[in-house]
Amino acid sequence: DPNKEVIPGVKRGDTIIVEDPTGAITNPDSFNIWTCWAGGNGGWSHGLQQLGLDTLWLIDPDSGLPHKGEKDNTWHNSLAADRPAYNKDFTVMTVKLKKGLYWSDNVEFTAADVKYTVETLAQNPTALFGPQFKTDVKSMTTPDKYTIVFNLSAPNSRFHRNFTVRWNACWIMPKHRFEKDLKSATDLMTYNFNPPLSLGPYTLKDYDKNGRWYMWERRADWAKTSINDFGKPVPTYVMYQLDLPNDKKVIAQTNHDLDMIHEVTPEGIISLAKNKWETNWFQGFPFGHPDPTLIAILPNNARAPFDNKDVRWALALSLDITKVALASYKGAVTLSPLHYPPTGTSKKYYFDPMQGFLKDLSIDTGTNKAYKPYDTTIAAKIGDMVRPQFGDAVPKDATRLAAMLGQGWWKYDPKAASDLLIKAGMTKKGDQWYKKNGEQFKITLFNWGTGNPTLQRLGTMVAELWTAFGIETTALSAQDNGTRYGLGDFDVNMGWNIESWGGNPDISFFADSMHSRFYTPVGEVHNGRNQVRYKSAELDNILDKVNVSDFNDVGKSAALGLEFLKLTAKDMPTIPLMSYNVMSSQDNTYWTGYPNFDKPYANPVTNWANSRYIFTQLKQMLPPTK
Amino acid sequence: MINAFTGLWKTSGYFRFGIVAVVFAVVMVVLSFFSPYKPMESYAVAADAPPSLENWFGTTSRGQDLFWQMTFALRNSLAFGIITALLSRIIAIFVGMYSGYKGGWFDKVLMSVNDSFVIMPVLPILLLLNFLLRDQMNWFYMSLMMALLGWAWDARLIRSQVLSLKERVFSETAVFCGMPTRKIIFREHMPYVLPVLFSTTINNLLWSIGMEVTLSILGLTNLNNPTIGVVIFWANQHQAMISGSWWWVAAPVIVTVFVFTGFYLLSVSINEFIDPRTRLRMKGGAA
Amino acid sequence: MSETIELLSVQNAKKSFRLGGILSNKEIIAVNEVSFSLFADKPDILSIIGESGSGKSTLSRLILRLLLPDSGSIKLEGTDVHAMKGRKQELDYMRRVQPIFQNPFETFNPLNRVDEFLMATATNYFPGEKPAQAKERVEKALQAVGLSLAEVGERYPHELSGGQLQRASVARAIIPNPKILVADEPVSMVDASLRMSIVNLFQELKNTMGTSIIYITHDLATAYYISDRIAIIHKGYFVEQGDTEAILSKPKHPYTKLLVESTLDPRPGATSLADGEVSTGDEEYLAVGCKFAARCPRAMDICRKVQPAETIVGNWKVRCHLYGENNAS
Amino acid sequence: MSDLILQTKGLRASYITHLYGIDREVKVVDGVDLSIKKNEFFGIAGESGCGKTTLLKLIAGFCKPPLQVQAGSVEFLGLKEPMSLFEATEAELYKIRWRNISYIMQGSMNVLNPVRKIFKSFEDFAYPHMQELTPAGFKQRVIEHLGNLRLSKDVLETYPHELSGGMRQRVTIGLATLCSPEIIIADEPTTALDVVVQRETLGLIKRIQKELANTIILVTHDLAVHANVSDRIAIMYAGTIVEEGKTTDIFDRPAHPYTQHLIRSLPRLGDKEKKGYLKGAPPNLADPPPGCRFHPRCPLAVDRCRVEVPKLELKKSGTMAACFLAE
Amino acid sequence: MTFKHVFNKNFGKYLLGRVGQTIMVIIIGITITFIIPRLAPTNPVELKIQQMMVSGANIHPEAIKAFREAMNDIYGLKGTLFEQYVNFWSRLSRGDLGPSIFSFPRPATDIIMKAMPWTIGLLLSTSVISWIFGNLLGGLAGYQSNRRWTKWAELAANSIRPIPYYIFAFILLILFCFVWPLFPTMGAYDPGMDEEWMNPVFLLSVLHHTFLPALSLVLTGLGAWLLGMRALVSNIISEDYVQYAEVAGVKKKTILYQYVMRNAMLPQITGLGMSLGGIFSGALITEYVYGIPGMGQLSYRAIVGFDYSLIMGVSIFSIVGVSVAVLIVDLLYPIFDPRVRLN
Ligand SMILES: Nc1ncnc2c1ncn2[C@@H]1O[C@H](COP(=O)(O)OP(=O)(O)OP(=O)(O)O)[C@@H](O)[C@H]1O
Ligand SMILES: Nc1ncnc2c1ncn2[C@@H]1O[C@H](COP(=O)(O)OP(=O)(O)OP(=O)(O)O)[C@@H](O)[C@H]1O
Ligand SMILES: [Mg+2]
Ligand SMILES: [Mg+2]
Repeated sequence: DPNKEVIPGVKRGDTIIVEDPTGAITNPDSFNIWTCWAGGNGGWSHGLQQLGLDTLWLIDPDSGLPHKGEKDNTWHNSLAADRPAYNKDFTVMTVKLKKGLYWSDNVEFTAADVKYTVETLAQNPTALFGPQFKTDVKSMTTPDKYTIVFNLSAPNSRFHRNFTVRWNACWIMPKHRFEKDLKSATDLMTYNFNPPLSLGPYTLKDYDKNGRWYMWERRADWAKTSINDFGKPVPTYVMYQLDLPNDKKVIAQTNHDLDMIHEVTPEGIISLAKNKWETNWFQGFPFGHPDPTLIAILPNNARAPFDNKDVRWALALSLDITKVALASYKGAVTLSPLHYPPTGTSKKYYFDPMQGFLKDLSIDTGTNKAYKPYDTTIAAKIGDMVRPQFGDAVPKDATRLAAMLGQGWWKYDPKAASDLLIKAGMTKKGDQWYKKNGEQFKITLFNWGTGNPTLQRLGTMVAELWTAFGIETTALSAQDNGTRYGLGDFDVNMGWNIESWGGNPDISFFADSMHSRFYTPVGEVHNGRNQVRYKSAELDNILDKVNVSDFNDVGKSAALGLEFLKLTAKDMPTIPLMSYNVMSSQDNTYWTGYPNFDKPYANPVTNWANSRYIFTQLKQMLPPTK
Repeated sequence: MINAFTGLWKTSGYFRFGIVAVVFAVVMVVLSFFSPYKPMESYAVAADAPPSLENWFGTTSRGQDLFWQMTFALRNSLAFGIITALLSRIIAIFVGMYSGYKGGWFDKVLMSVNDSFVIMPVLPILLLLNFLLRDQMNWFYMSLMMALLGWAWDARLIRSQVLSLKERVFSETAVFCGMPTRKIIFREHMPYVLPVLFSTTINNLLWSIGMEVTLSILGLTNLNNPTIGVVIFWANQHQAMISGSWWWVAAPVIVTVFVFTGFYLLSVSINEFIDPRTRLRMKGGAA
Repeated sequence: MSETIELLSVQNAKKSFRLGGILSNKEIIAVNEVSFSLFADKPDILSIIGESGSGKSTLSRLILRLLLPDSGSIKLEGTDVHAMKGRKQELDYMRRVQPIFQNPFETFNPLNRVDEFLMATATNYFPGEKPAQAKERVEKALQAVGLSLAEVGERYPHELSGGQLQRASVARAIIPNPKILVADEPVSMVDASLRMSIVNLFQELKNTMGTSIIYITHDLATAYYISDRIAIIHKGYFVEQGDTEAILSKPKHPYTKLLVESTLDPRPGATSLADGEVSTGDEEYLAVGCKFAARCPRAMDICRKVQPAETIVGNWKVRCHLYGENNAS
Repeated sequence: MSDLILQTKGLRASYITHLYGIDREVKVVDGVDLSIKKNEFFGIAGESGCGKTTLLKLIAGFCKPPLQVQAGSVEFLGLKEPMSLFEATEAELYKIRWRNISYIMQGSMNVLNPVRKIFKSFEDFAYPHMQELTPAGFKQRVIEHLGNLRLSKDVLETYPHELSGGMRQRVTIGLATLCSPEIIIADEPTTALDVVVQRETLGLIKRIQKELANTIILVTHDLAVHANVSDRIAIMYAGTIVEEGKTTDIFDRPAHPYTQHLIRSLPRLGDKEKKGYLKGAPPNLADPPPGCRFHPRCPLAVDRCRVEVPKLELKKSGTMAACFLAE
Repeated sequence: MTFKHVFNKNFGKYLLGRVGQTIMVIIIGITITFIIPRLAPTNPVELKIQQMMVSGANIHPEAIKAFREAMNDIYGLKGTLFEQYVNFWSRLSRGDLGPSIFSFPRPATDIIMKAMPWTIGLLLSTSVISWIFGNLLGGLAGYQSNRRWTKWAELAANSIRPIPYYIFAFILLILFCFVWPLFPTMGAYDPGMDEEWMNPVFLLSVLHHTFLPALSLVLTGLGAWLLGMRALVSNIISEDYVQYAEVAGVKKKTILYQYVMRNAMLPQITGLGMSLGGIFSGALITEYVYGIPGMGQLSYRAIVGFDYSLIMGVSIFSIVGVSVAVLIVDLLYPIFDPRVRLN
């Protein structure tokens, strides 16, 4: 019923209801996105970063939309008028800003806002980006209202990263408002920024004091924001719903009370997909959208025996990836043998070019000097396994299947894995493996928590497979896994380590943190980087080259990326598994036009900033009667 | 004993139901030792099959046969519950009976300790302890913890019974017979406390297994070891309730309800049987 | 008197209770200034008579160590009974003083067999002995009360008649050969014919075994029938004590007179039934002066103000202003 | 016959229990014929456990499992038509309860609800039968009645445990007499009382009976009580009436050996004569002896007593007795 | 019952002793909950940092260092356990539990106070309702134990009891929000309303939203009371005063309520007292399933996040709540049962 009121004065037919997967927000009154604790409290993606704030550039993780002033759909000059421009030695970055953009209180956005943001943050050591700006920015000048020049303290070809959003970046503060509310820059840490001032197409209309929903209303002057490059956002209202248990999401969407589900379990999607009015990224199997993030098995490279490449390879070859795929995503996976998510434009830049290398790649298993571990039949195998359930939705054509499920992965070869372990000095007694020192080889696997069923299932399956192989593995979903992971007190962690820009092949976004600069010995608390404690001179070398290459030189970026991928494929510091497939679901009753595999103009996940573009592409189905 | 059994069997429907449930539980537990599959082994059978002659309770999305998985789950949950119930019973009996009988400062001290346990918020403490013990956590430790948290209220109940028994003349007779305290407590008072003990045991069993299920649903137990809670946990992780695999939820729920309703009815009928008044009447006395 | 050895001596025993819980601070003295003795060389049946709530049970519980007196002393062969601590001393005490309770049906645990209590008594007081010897002791005690192990053995309390039970209870009490039996209303719950059988038994015990008996009752007729000495207790005070025959035939205290009058004569129409004010319970306890004054037909002013002291009148003790020093009529 | 108010004929009843396959039948009332007259103080005596309470329950028409009537009837003759209590419906019984027949249960110390004030008990028990009164009128009535029982009206606002045993007993008597019923059935109303209170209470009951000119059926094992209040008494032994007659007759010339024994064993002030007692235990009612139920303990028993059940017959002494030997 | 003597000497002494005991028990309880979380190898600050990493914030190592130091300061995580303990009590005496870590900088007390009305509203009402109905049904089942419906009621209550609560709650949700959509699926009141507890429209909305959670709590809670009452009643119906009332033809209803149940009430009242105290720790699963912002979720999140201040806050409420409830019930005993004496 489009005339039903969602909240007083807001009709259902004018509102798109969207899930924010963050979980209940514990500090619902705070819209201060710049403090550290905001990160843990999650008060970001309830519309604030999608609809309310803006920064210089956005990268779309998918193919993006055509828009004014750019030929690359994935790159959006948002507040900036052009791409970042560096001087020769990358010590100065100059940014031209767009004209005619206004805050929601009708104050114009200018270079002063950007300068103020950087300066304020630099004075707060516990602010996000604060320490970066303090160390990296020597000074700033604003030659005119629409230009800002960053003088950097050291050569840095990727400084613009701080203002480039794929998932998150430094958002710009409204100087006039902050100056009024903050007595000193350090007040920022307890400032609530409530109600938030918007630089995006929507303003906050109302929100739940318990942090369960946020209602945004389209600005009358939405054209004075950067969204104008794409067109008018269609829904008058956007409502974000938080903290819904999986089963409830399905019920709510079935009742047409929730238009966009960020994700549910594969089973949830399968039951939702039975409805005519429902769409997914893939219409039918494999449903989900592959995130530009990579799920991987993360062994502790600083702890024996995981410091041994052969052991890491053995762990990979003892996994029957088809079972992992089935247990987690019911087969709806996009596998990756590379240290890169198999999503966005990566097929073009990396996965196709790497096939030859992978097919030729050989390792020494001790008994076989040139063992070829790559297996291109995996997609077909998974296809055969799931076809009985999903029928024609699972294509028979090998290339199409590979595009869906991934071009290949490592062989399931317990024999080769055993050889590798023997090569590493281990022995098998009975059906259990024993380390060189005679101890039984046991692994405690830090698994995902209950909050993410699909991935928890994945970790459990990995543990089961290793146990079956003779390495007793306990999957542990303990609360302090993270802390122990941070301390280096772990065997193997399941998690994300690598995320890409999605639309852009540059690897600096994630790979930087694997630089040995950030290496911390076991027992010492890490500082948020290089948690797998990997150290490689070759890798450092590649990363140093990235740092002095032009970001806009995509060819160069991709070449360096390929070097990185070859190195990590051989050395296997982590065991990449697959992209994080987000089982999102959309209800077409009130709105249609959501992105999908055939129209991949945006990532359909609801919590990313780029999801703002979706609203410009929707079509209203049931407008309320006036 | 045998007479009592046949008598109960003939006259009490509750008892018959209870025995059937217990036999069912025992058979399940015994069968678990002969299971053709490892308890959590994935893809051992076809996934997502509804109940059929082949898979009595159906199969899970992970290709596990639910019938066989339930044999393990019931075994583990019962072992857990029974150990918890027994341990907490032992504490409750000692504290309740001695505290009630001895009285004085002994009683005061014990009851203060008892009250401290009574007021403890159980779930938070369990959660905390769970985090504390993390990978060392297994069902045995957990039943120890539950036992520690689950005796206090029952000890109070037992104590109040003993307090009134102490006032009865035969207790004084027992004193003047020269009986030592231990004997008075266990020989003279125990038969009266038995019914309370029995029903609190069943309650405690239910409570502890319920707690285990709650913790499991939150994913805080060892999820690689099947219990009733763990089976439900994995069903939830596969959204079985709304994805059509109803049997995945139904199997543990029906088995639990059946077994525990059986236990309860059994306890009701046996309790009536061991009630002093009933026993008196059976021996031919007017109660 | 000084020549004789005091077996039990109760001196100025006093025990008070709070009434009505938190909401009142009334206090009643259930046993007050009570003194009497039993003598080792002269076994005695001492009847303690009083109406309901007069403090009889409290007194017996004081003697049995089940209650601690507020003041005064209760000595058994010279030692204060309440100073006896520890299992050994307690057993030692109980070996000499044993109780017989009011209601035979409640004396034994209905769920356990009667002979268990008997055997437990034998084994606990004679720990070194073999089961056979204990059995013999039990048998002997049962014979003494006119029962046998064959009759009570392996039976539950409800399988025995009230009379049998009360006898078994007496048998149990005499197993350790106590010097004193404290019997608190031992026959009030049994009917007339059983009553006489128990009472006869007491007499026999005194005569054959030399056991002293404190016989607590409100039944003047049986007290008259068996006891040598009698003490009349009213609201905690012994108002009259001395020779049974003498006191009951010529009571001095008005309260004793009332008791004697109230005793029903089992001859049709022999007793005149009163229908006066109903006697109160605890209120009398709170009275100042003589507690009986309110009901006393001969009450004087002084009675309502001063508690009379115990005086010796003739050859027994009376606590009444009619006979006090200031009014020695 | 018009002066009769209540009559039982061949009353036979048992406690029948089925417990877990064990069936037990206790024959507590076995062939009792009683004819109770208007305005009569009728006593029933007998040792404990002989079935007195059970008989009273039957007379009061209160018969619920495990108690079962096997034969005979109880008829209330106070109405225009004789009314058989066992055949009457629940509603008919309800009508005569408390209005016509009231009952003072054994153990009156515990028959009052411990958490209910006395006045509430009066309301519960009697008010439904006195609907003609307004609530205020009813209260007035109760207060007057209590005055009659020598109880102050403060009693109404107390809880049972705040009263002494004697007062509680009076309250229960008050409860049973408020509606002035034709029959009051009293089961051991004075047993737990001490001598002083007992005398007062008996005096009260006697006075009430005179004032109301009604029938009281009083049960107690204490013959001394009967001696002082009852006009007629019946002696019960093991579920049967063994002797019945005028009180004076029974005390002066008991015909049945059991009665003789009872009378002889009564202690008296000023009487130190040695009293005998009956050997043996009362019979097990679940398995009563054949013939005369008293024969195992009877000093005079002959062979006939062991096989044949004696009938209750008028004897020379002027009482009815069930004994072959009495003349 | 007259209260004119309430403040006599004996009562004062009793009260003092009883209150003293309660305070001691509270202190022991709080101490235990203080110590347990601090025995864990992790602490809230590290957890917080992990959370930030996972949420994908791009945080410079310098920032993490500075953050760690700042937070340790705020949380009083410096010094030995004993120093922290002393510090804790001195802060508590000022009514200050410190800021909550996951809602920094909101004070823990603030957050608890916000969640409290929900929990109290939902749990208090359902506890009382299930207590009343459970006792009524139990009373009837015990008093008329051979009626067929009482047997069914008993059986139903018993079969609901072992159903894992999460499942039960969801079955209700599916039935009444989906199959037969009578109730809303989300939230504790209609969106857009303000939490004005005095506003009838708001209250109505709350009722509409909390009906199902309340129903689920009532249905699962009922069984235990029913069974308890039934057992008590079957003891009491053989008491003399009940028998006598039956002989006298006292109305069945009066007998049931005033004679039977009234006398069986005492232990049930204690039980109610206990469970009322227990409501302060909330009903986690209900709140989770039905999305109610109460103490259960709060305490769960507090524990999961090792949010010391909140854990302590929630525990203190719960411990004090139960103890005080028990104390009050103890003190009120003489009102429920005139026979009880306090000494
Ligand atoms: N434990 C107690 N607490 C409070 N008051 C008590 C206690 N025991 C006895 N009393 C009171 O003390 C007084 C004397 O009681 P006691 O039991 O000694 O009397 P009694 O002579 O044995 O009476 P009865 O003939 O009824 O057995 C009574 O008023 C009684 O209420
Ligand atoms: N509910 C019952 N179930 C089984 N047997 C019973 C029951 N009530 C009483 N009896 C038995 O019936 C017999 C008679 O009991 P009843 O109460 O009528 O005796 P009584 O003469 O009133 O005894 P008392 O003088 O003790 O009151 C006793 O032997 C008793 O054991
Ligand atoms: Mg007494
Ligand atoms: Mg009787």
